[in-house]
Amino acid sequence: MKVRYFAWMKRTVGVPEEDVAPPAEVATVGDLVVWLRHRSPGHAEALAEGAAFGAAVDQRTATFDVKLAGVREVAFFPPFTGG
Amino acid sequence: MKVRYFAWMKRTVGVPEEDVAPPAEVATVGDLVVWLRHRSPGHAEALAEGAAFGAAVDQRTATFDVKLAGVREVAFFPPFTGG
Amino acid sequence: MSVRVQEADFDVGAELSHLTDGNKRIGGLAVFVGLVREMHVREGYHRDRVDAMTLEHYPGMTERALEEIEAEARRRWPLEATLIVHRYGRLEAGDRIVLVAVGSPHREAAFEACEFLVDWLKTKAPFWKLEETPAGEKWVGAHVGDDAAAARWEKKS
Amino acid sequence: MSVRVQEADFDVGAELSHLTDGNKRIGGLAVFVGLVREMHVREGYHRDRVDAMTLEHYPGMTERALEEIEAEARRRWPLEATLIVHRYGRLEAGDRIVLVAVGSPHREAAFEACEFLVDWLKTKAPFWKLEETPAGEKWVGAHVGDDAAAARWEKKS
Repeated sequence: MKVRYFAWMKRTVGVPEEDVAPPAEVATVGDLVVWLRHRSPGHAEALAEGAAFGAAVDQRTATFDVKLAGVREVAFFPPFTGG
Repeated sequence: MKVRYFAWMKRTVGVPEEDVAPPAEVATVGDLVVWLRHRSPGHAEALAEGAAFGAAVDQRTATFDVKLAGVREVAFFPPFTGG
Repeated sequence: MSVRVQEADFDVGAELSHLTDGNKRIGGLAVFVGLVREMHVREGYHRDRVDAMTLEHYPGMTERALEEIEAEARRRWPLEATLIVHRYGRLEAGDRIVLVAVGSPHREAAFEACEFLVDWLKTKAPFWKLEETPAGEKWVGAHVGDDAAAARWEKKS
Repeated sequence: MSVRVQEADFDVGAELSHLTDGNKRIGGLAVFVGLVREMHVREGYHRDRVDAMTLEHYPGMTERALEEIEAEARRRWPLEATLIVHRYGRLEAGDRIVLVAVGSPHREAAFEACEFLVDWLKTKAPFWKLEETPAGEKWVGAHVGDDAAAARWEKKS
């Protein structure tokens, strides 16, 4: 599964994207957030509890209860500021 | 004093503008309307009582109670339909 | 801060570039372009197609009315740039009639002022439309919806 | 009915001409052009000038999000033509960021749909602004007013 980070989260994590293979018990986006925090201090900071960030699953905005089964790409990002 | 007509009123009156010299008792725009009706059947039709038309005095929209003293130009026209 | 009444067409891109050029305080530019719409009007049993129209105006008064409308918009909203270009004469379906553009630091003000200008110029600027239909010429009556649209901007006294 | 995400600038006049060309059912075209505004941000005791920014986006998701927003506008209003062009990359004060254009038979629908598109793309399309100030780079936080503006279009379920 590919995980992507955008804006300041990309800088904090230290990479724009990475391929990960979480264990089967990581079933939802929320589970993935908790699991990713252990990869590095940068991950822990970017994905900290209470931080204002959202997610997309296969390039569609998703809530943290969305299931990961069959998903190819998950992205994490701060609130949008375009336009 | 110059009197001007626009849109269908111009066609009905038969002229786009005319110079008139109403007597002193024609004191307001409303008085002028009544006085102009006697000039021709076209005037009478265009300026008929109850017809939906407005007026401008010296190129500013005016109500029929506006005084004519010192005025150079009065215009009559149907409701605006631009834009 | 400019008003023009002209027979010739206008170049929207050039007008907008000129309007905002060098003004770095503009964050949003709201624009309206009015076009001649091909219409079908019911006339007794017939439905006639309107292919063209002639827009008559009151030279002198028109410019003054547009300037007053523009000044009113500038009193109501914090605007950096405003432009009204209105054509007159014969226009065919698809032709541009009017351009209204408003630049402001914030998009809400730009949108509101642009709508205000369009609504007010329809009811307060001396233009009259004469439509050409296969059955002949026909003066357009005032549109009740336009009065309602303009009225929503009237201030309570 | 078109969405584009690009690094290059766009030509507003050419885009609008292309959008309405030949469609005689359009009576009103409402347009929004978003520009990079020169801003002053307070940073402790200093006021910094923002001269430029870099707009990051999420290729693939961005196009999809804009297409969904556009489709939603077309469900809500009777529109003849819609266009969204959004830039990314480095932009300086005065540069164009986004173009939103909506053509409809009637101006009310064009204005409403245009405002809707601008409000929604600010909160639902994956763009992030990184501002350059004399003190360094700074990610822009979400603007609370944008959420409120977008929320007014949410349908009651």
